[in-house]
Parts: sequence; C-alpha cells; structure tokens
Amino acid sequence: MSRLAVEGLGIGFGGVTALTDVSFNVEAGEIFAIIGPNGAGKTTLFNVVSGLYPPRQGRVRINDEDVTGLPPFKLARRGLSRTFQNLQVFFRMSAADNVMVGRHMHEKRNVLAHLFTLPSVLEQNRVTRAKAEELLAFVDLSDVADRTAGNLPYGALRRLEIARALATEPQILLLDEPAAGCNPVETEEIDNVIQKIAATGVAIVLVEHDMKLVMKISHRIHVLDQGHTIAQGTAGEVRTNERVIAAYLGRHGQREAARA
Amino acid sequence: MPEFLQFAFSGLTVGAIYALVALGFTLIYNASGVINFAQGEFVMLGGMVTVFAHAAGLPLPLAALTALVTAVVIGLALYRFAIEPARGASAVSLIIITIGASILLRGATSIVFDKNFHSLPPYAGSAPWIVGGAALLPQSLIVLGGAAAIVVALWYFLTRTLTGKALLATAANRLAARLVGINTNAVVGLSFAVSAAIGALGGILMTPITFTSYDSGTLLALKGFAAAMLGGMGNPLGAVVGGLVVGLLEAFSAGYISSSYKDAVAFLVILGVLFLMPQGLFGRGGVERV
Amino acid sequence: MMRRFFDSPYAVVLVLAIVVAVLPLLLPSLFYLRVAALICIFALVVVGLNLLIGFAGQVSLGHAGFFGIGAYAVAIGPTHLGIPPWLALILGAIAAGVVAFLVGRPILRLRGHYLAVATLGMGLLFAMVFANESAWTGGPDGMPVPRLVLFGWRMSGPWTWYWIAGVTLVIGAWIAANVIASPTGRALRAIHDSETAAQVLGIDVARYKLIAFVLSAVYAAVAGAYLAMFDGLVTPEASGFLRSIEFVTMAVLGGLGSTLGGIVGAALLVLLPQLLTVFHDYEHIALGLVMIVVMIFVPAGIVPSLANLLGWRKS
Amino acid sequence: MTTHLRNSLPKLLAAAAFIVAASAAHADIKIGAVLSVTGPASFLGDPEKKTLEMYVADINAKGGVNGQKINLIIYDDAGNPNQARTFGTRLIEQDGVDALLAGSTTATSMAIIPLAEEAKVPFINFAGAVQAVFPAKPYIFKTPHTDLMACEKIFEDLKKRGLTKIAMISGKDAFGASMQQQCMTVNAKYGIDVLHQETYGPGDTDMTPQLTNIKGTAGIQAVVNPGFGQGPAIVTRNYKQLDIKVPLYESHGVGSKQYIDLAGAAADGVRLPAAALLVADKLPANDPQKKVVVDYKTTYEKNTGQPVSTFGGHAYDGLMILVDAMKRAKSADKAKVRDAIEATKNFMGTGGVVNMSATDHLGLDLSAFRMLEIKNGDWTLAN
Repeated sequence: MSRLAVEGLGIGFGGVTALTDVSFNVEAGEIFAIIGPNGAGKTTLFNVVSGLYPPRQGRVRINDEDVTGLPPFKLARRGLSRTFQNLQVFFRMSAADNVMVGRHMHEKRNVLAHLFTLPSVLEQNRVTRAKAEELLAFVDLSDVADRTAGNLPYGALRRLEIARALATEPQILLLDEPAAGCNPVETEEIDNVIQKIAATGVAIVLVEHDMKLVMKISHRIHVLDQGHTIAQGTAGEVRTNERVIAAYLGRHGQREAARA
Repeated sequence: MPEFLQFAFSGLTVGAIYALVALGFTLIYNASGVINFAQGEFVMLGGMVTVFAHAAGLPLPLAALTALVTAVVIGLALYRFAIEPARGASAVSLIIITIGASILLRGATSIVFDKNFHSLPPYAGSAPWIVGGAALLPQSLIVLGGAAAIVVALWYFLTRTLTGKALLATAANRLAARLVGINTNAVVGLSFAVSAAIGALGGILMTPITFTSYDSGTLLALKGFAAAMLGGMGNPLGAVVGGLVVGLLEAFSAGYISSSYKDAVAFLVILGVLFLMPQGLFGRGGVERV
Repeated sequence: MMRRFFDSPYAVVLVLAIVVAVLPLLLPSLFYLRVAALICIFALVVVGLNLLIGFAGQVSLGHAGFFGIGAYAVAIGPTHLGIPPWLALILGAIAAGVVAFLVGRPILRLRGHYLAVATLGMGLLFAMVFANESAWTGGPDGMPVPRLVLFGWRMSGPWTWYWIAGVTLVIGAWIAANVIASPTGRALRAIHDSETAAQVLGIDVARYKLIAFVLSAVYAAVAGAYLAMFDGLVTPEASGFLRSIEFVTMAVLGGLGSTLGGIVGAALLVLLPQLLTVFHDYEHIALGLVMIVVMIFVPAGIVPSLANLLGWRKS
Repeated sequence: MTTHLRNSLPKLLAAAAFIVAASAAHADIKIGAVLSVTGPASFLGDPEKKTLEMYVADINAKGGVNGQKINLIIYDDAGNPNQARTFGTRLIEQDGVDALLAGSTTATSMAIIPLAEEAKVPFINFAGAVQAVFPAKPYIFKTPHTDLMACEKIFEDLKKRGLTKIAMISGKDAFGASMQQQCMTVNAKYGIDVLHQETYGPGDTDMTPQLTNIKGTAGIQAVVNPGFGQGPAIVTRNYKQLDIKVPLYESHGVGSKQYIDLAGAAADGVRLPAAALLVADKLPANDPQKKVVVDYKTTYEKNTGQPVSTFGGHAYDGLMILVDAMKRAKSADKAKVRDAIEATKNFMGTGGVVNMSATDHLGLDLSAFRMLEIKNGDWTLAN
C-alpha cells in the first residue's frame, strides 16, 4: 500500500492541456522528487494532488483510499500537507501563530466553547502554543516566534511554511521549491530539515529547481516535460536518461545541464 | 406586444444610463483597482453644471462642454488629491475615500448650486414617436445613440491609440507596464479623467429625461456598481451588457411582476447570476495562481 | 509591559469596561448620555462586523439588513404577535443568525467586490421588504416600538439605555476577544491572509466564513433591536444602504482587525455630525473631508496607526 | 503624520468647546429646529430652514417677542429619525430650548414627539401624516394639512366630476406610501373604486412601465399620483408621452413651481389640492388669506431667489402660531405657551385658517385646500 498513489492524472485549462496521464507512487519515509523544465506542470500537479484544482482524468489515492476531487481541507484531514512555491504565509500573524494555525485539525473546534473561552480552550491554546514552539525550534526559528511573519527574511519564511505544514502531522508532505531564493547556507539547512522529516516516516514529494539538492537527497525522481512523464528512477538513472537531457538542453541550454 | 415594446424602450433607455456609469466604474477599476463610489457624482455634475451654465446664458453645447471640463477637472483632482496620496492603502480604505469624496461633492454642489431638481430642454423635441404601438422618445434614442457612440469611441481609444493601449497595459499588469516605460501614474489619472468624462456625458444626455439634483448620483452609483459586477468587473463589454440587463430587468419586472419589488427582482437576478458565475457574465474566470 | 498589555485582546475589554463605568460621571447632560449610548450601540455592530471584515477579510455592504431584522423584530413581535419585547429581542437575534446562515452559504463563495455587491443586494432586499410590507412594518414612515419591560421595570431614557448598551458592548467585546484568541480566531485570520494555505492546513474555509458572518449578523441584530427600543421607533432606513456603508466606514476609519478601533470608529461617526453642526451648510463637505484625510494619513485606521506610533505594537 | 495628528486634535477639541460655549444660555427665547435640510426630504427641510431664518431675523429686527430676541438653533437630521431624536435631545437637554419647530417628515416628527411630551416643551411639527396629532397629545401641534385631507379633497373633486373608477401610482417614499394608505381608508366614503395600483421608487427615472399597465387597465376614468420630489414630474411627462387621456391628479406633495418647470407642457390640465399660497396672485382681493400668502410669497422669493413652496409655508405658519401664542401668553413659559397655542383661533396662515382646540392640534379643515388646475404653465383655481 502506497502512502500516495497518483494514477493517470490529467488536467487542462481552456484548450491547453497542462498534464497528461501522470502516474507515480510515493512510500512512507521516501523523498520523491519531481523535476522538469519551467512550464513542465510541476506546480499544477501539486495543485491537483492537494485538491486545489479538480483533475480532468485520473485518480489520487491516499493510503489506498480514493480521494480524487476532495476539497483541500478534507485531504489535509487525511494526512496530506504542502508548502507553496510563491509563499502563502499568513503575513499579518506572528510566526508562532502561523504554526498554531497548522494545529487546527488537532484542536477542538466547538465554536460555542470558543465564544465564552471555557477553561478547556485556554488549556488547548497552551498545548498548541507549546507544540508550535517545538516545531519552530525544529526549523530553527525559535528566536522569531513572536515576530510578525511579514517582517521575516525569505529563507525563514520557507522554513516557517515547512513548520506550519508539519504542524498538521502529515503522512504526506508536498514541498514546492522549498529552497527557491535561499542562499547556500539556508539551502543546506532546508536539506537537513527535509531529511529529518523523511526519517520520521513522512512521505515527501519535492519539486525543486536546485538540482544539486534534488540529486543529493531524493530517493527517486520523476521527470515531467510539457505535462508528460518522460522518465522516473534514481538520481543516477535520470541523470543519464537521453530524453531528460534533451528536454533540459532543448529548452534551457547548458546551464541546467551543467548543474545536473 | 405594444406593452412588451414599451417596457423594452423604457428598460433600454434606463439601462444605457446604468451602462455608462458601469463603464466609468470599470475603467477606473481596471487602471487602479479602485472601486470609485463617487462615479455617480460625475453623472450628477454633468447634469447640474450644464443646467446652471445654460441658465447663466451659455448656449447649450457650450454649457455641456463646461460641464464636461468641470467633471474631468474634478476627476483628476480626486485622483491627485485623494487617491494618489493614499497609494498602498487597502481596497476598503480606498472605497471609504471615494465615499468621502462623493459626500463632499454632493455637499459642495448643494452649496454652489442648490438642492432643487432641474431639467434641460430635450435636444430633439418632446413628442414621442409611436413604434409598434409603443411610445418612443427622441431623447431616448439620443441617450441610446450617445451611449453607443461613447462605447465605440472608448473602444477605438483603447485599442487604436497608443495612450489607450498604455491604459490597457496598465490594467493588465501595472508593474510590467511601468517596466516598459509607461507612466502608470499618468495612466491612472487618465482613467479618472476618462471615467469622469463618460459620467458627465451620461448626465448631460439623461437630464432632459430623468432630471438632476445634487444627490441624484448616489442611486446611479449603486445601480452602476451592480451592473458592472453583473457584467464582470473590469470588462467594458460586461459593463455595457450589465447596465442594459439591469435596466431591462427593472422595466420588465415593473411591467409584468410588481413595481414595488422591481429593484428586488433586479438584485435577485444579479445574485442568481453571481452564484452560477462568481465572476459575473464576462468576468475573467480562470484559476487562482498558487 | 505596556506593549504586552496592549497586545492582549482582553486589555481592550478591561479598558472599555472601566470607560463605560466611569463615563457617566463625566457627562454633563442627558444629551451626552444619549450620544454615549448611541456610540455603544453602533460600536456593538462594528465589533461584530470587525470579526467578518477585519479578521476573516470578507466585506459586507449589507449588514444593515441584519440590523433591520433586529430592529423590526422588537417592533413587529410585540405589536403584531403579542411576543414580549425581551423575547422578541432574542428571537430577532436568532432570526438574523438563521438568515445569515442560510444566505451566507451561497453568498460567501463570492470574493472581493463580488461579495460586496451580493451583500449589498441582500441588504437592499431586506430594506425593500421593510418599506413595502406596510401592513406589518408601517411602510416608509416606520412603526412605533413598545418599551422593553423587564421584571416590571419599564426601560426608557438615556440612562437606562446607556447602561444596557454599555454592558452589552463590554460583553460583546469580551466575546470577540475570546473568539480572536481561540482556534476559530486563528482560522479567521488565516483565511484573511491566504485562503489557499488555510484550506491546505485543514481549515474548512466555508464554515469559518459562515461562523463570522452569522456572529456579525447577531451582533448587528442585537444593536438594531436596542436602537429601535431606545428610539421607540423604527423606520426602513435602519436597514438602508447608507447604514451599511456607515457601519463599514466606522470599522475602516477606526481600524480593521482592532476591536478598540471599531469602537473608536463608531464613536467618531456618531460624534462627527454633532461636532460638525458648527459648520452649518458646510457640514457634509467637512464630513467627506474627514473621511478622505483620515484614510490618507492613517490608511490602516486610527487605532492601529496610533498604536504603531506609540510603539505599543511590535513592528 | 505625527504633526498632522497634533494639528487636528486641538481643532477638534476647539470645535467641541465651541458647541458647549454656544449652548451657554443668554436671556433670549430659544427656539429649536430639527429639519431635514439635506437628504431625500431636503425639498421640505430646505425651504423650512430658509423660512425660519428669514422670519426670525425679521422678528428680531423689529424688537423680538415680548421684548426678548429669538435665538433660533437649527440642526440638520438629513431625514434620519435616529439623528432627529439625537438633535431633539440636544435641543431640549443641552440647548434648553423653550419651544420646538421641527420634524420635516412624519418619521422624524414621530422620533421627537416623545421627547417633547416628556420634557413638556411645546412642539409644532411639519409632518404630513395624521398620526402626528391624532390622538392629540398635550404639547404636540402641527401645521401642514394631513394627507388624509388631500385624499378627501381629490375624491370630492372626482365625485363632483362623476369619475369613480381610478388607478393610483404612488411614490414608495414615506410621503407617497402614507398618502396612498390614507386614500385607501376613505375611497369607499366617496364611492371611488381603485381598480389598479402601481408604485415607483424614490430615485426612479422612468415610470413608463407602470403607466403602461395603468393605460392597459380597462374602465379607468382618472389617475391619482401621491408623491413628492421629481417623481410626480416624471410621472406627468410619461403620462403625456403614453398619451393617456383620462385626468391626472397630483397631490399637495408637488406644491412648488418646480413641478411645473420640470414637467413642462405635460403638466397642463393636471389637478391637485394645495394651499392658497400657490395661487396667491390669483386669489380674489376679498379672500381672507390673500394678504398673508402674498406677503409670504413675496418675502420668500425676494430673499431666496427661488419659487415659493407650500412646505416653507408650513414653517412660516408654525413660527407665527408660536410667536402669536408667546405674545398672548406674555412669556415664553412652556406650559403657558402650550395653553396659548391650543387656544389659537382664526389664525390666518399660508395653509389656511387655524382653529385649534384641546382635541384638534392641527386646526385646519378641508376648506384649507384649494383644488388647483395647471393651465399654460401656471396654477389656476379649478372651477
């Protein structure tokens, strides 16, 4: 039984087909990377898998349960969480509050109790806050816990999104370019964090342009080009795959190839 | 059948006026993202200034021109002194500014002129023509024709002139427009000027039929906004269609259902359309980029 | 210390309670007391509306509709249905909540200006019903509202209503503070900043928007009922478009997302017409100018900007 | 931003202080007015305000009342009853007025009535609806004819002309809706059948659909249009455009020359009940009202440059009844003035001859209304 199974997924916008027949499985504890040139459909794939766009064809299964077409919040309750390429941090809330929002599913959601702040709500706020501080420590953001997220540097925001996603206690974590815009030191930190998460048994799906990072930490790599799967395998297999090289060289030239 | 035609004439005339107000909303929204609730005041100014300039002895065309220029100047002033200094404020804050501006303009008009209703002589006689058993006013045709001319002129301006294209480019992507060397501030200012002009022209055209007074802009702004949203905010074609649809809905529900609830029918239809098409009739649908 | 204190939503409630308790000692006449009571009533609406606009980020241009439901409930209930005023008040609040629940589901799917126009239409529909169904509502001239009688005590006059409205406002602000500090409040703020991220974190966005909508509707209905009983009269303008705009203006001028801001905004818009009478005919010009100037110089609203200025908020 | 705040705060405080200072008493007679000077009822409140200001200045110039000057305090409620009540409270509690001349509309009057009753301040209002003075409350009086009277006057005329099957098209504003309701309570008394009813909204700009339906209703012999503002003028024009032949009756809500200006030639032949004021020049010289209406009309038009309206006339009547009562009471004492107002007899106002009593705090009868017909762009006395 795979944690996440994607079968024959397809989607289009207007007349443009964005994804065609994409399939893969991700297992517990695995780091599974999805790469491809710009416009290959990686983020679209994430958006379909996390329920933001309904697929035109194909199915998505979590732990063998068919979850195709479920809204994102229901997927989250089945153990799927994600980060965003173009940061979707709650900018007006503090870093700690951002992570506390991630605890939402694990909190009691009785609105009447909230209206009158019953003692149980206070207790729960304490527990949530403690958990949030723990997660901030995990991504090394303890010292900015009470700063407004909007004022944090870019690298910190990337890690904050990861901590927030972890707060949901996911079984599957989709990371959309977690190292984008980060300097080498920050990238190194993120690399560590990802490996630590995978070690706890979370299935990680990673979209990343930093090929060094991808090749270093991924167990398997899935290559998309223009919405089609062109290869899948280990770093070594993908690196030598002719279609992959053609796809990258054909469109982006030497730079990307050299990095790989 | 004569009834049907009569309702249609009525709805189209009123709808053409709504369409012009909605166009004004759309233009400013496109260029700046601001919902300008003072749009109705431009229409009011068009009517009031023409009336008083005419009464002061100016020939009608000159009085209308005076009104047009006044509205444009006030539109530019609104942008320069109220909208531009608040750049970066949230959409709601900007709405409050335009509401403040509309209160201010109403107050000023009531002092500079008066609080009475005024009319203008019809531009082409007041005897109606009988078409298919229904009465059609020459002035209604002037309103419809005028509105059509404004729409065509606007279309030409936006797609055939460099300035117009700059306005469209700014609407599509302000940052990109600035990067290719468009003075986006000037363009947004221009959108206020053009919207004010369209509003004022609407006021000049409609006053012989509907009269005007210092506070006749409020209701027009409300209907024009609804029409713009029905058509899909930011789409000039949508604004025109939205305006005509609202006008026709009001006329037909007044005629066939109940005059007490004609506005209710119009709004119910708008709500219904929005539930089915959350971006309005011609709004850009598409998916949210994340 | 100061900074920490003002960060807590409960600080506002405490300060508010003290102000409400002390204020009557400083007011020289019944007129001022009436103005203070009006401020409390309108502030109650704005505190509720702030949950919807300031926290959940959903604009409503139709809340006067709920205000009107509350107001007409205490007029129609006792007059036509023989329901005692206090029960009519409660039923009115419940009715507003139920209507908000039913209308909110479909309406809250809309975003931004589309939501604004839909709520505006909703408010207008209520106003039209109140104006048209004159057999029940007295039509555009409105209808008298019977006095509230509690435990044999007839509630009338600025003194009584000041205390009723003041105490209710403190309770309302306290409940708002509770909500803000709870998982519900975090969910609302999250939705405001990024609906997408909120969904992905397991937040049922539609449910929370609806909660905020219903809560704010109930606040508005209670305030509407108070105003109707205080004035002893209700007219359709209670639910008019201009009232809705006035509520939003109060919330924005005072500062969205700040309970204290809502109260300050309400106070400002209740006081301004009284202060501006010195300008006579130029009153409206002055009012418009004040709105523009405040928004230009403190676009985030009076209270948040002031708090920033005085360094009470972390940057 | 800091400097801005620093600059504006003292100004605001100064404004507040000014209000307090302004209300500090001096030994004048204080008359308070809350009028709908702006907003949808400004066509009522505006002439009322101008009239009061004009005549109070005139009275003060002539030495005041009982040797005391009148201090007139006017607030604008913008047609909002809640605001009216607040200003009413302010006048009574803060400004300490001796009498109130207020309430441009029924709703704003109703908002102030309980305050005046409770504080025992004589209050003459300008509400149209009958409930403002019936049943009579000790301190509450009003000057305008009721809309019930307008209905009766119209129905009387219809009956005389043998027109019994009518349609009504009413404004949805307070004035139109209230009069429409009142008419429906007395139509049977005059044997009038209302075959069809339509309404239009306060800001509507085209009533063709409604009138098309009326035109299509068989057997209609006349149309009655209760309403005010620009609505009746549009109805009148649309009426002519649709070529509806049966007589059109307007209400006293169009009691100013503005209506004829707006409706133009279409207004010819329209009938309406109105006060003698509108036909001041055309009254026979022996008409007892002639002098007062000609005087008021001349003064108003000279001072404001605008055509006279019956609405300003209501304020004139209210002020003069009050001043007359104060003179007879020889003081501004509230209870004495109240008694004196109630004792008003044969007072000649712009609205008619006023005879108050303990049960009638309006004091006008149907004879106060004249049936007018518009001919060649001017009012004429019908019949």
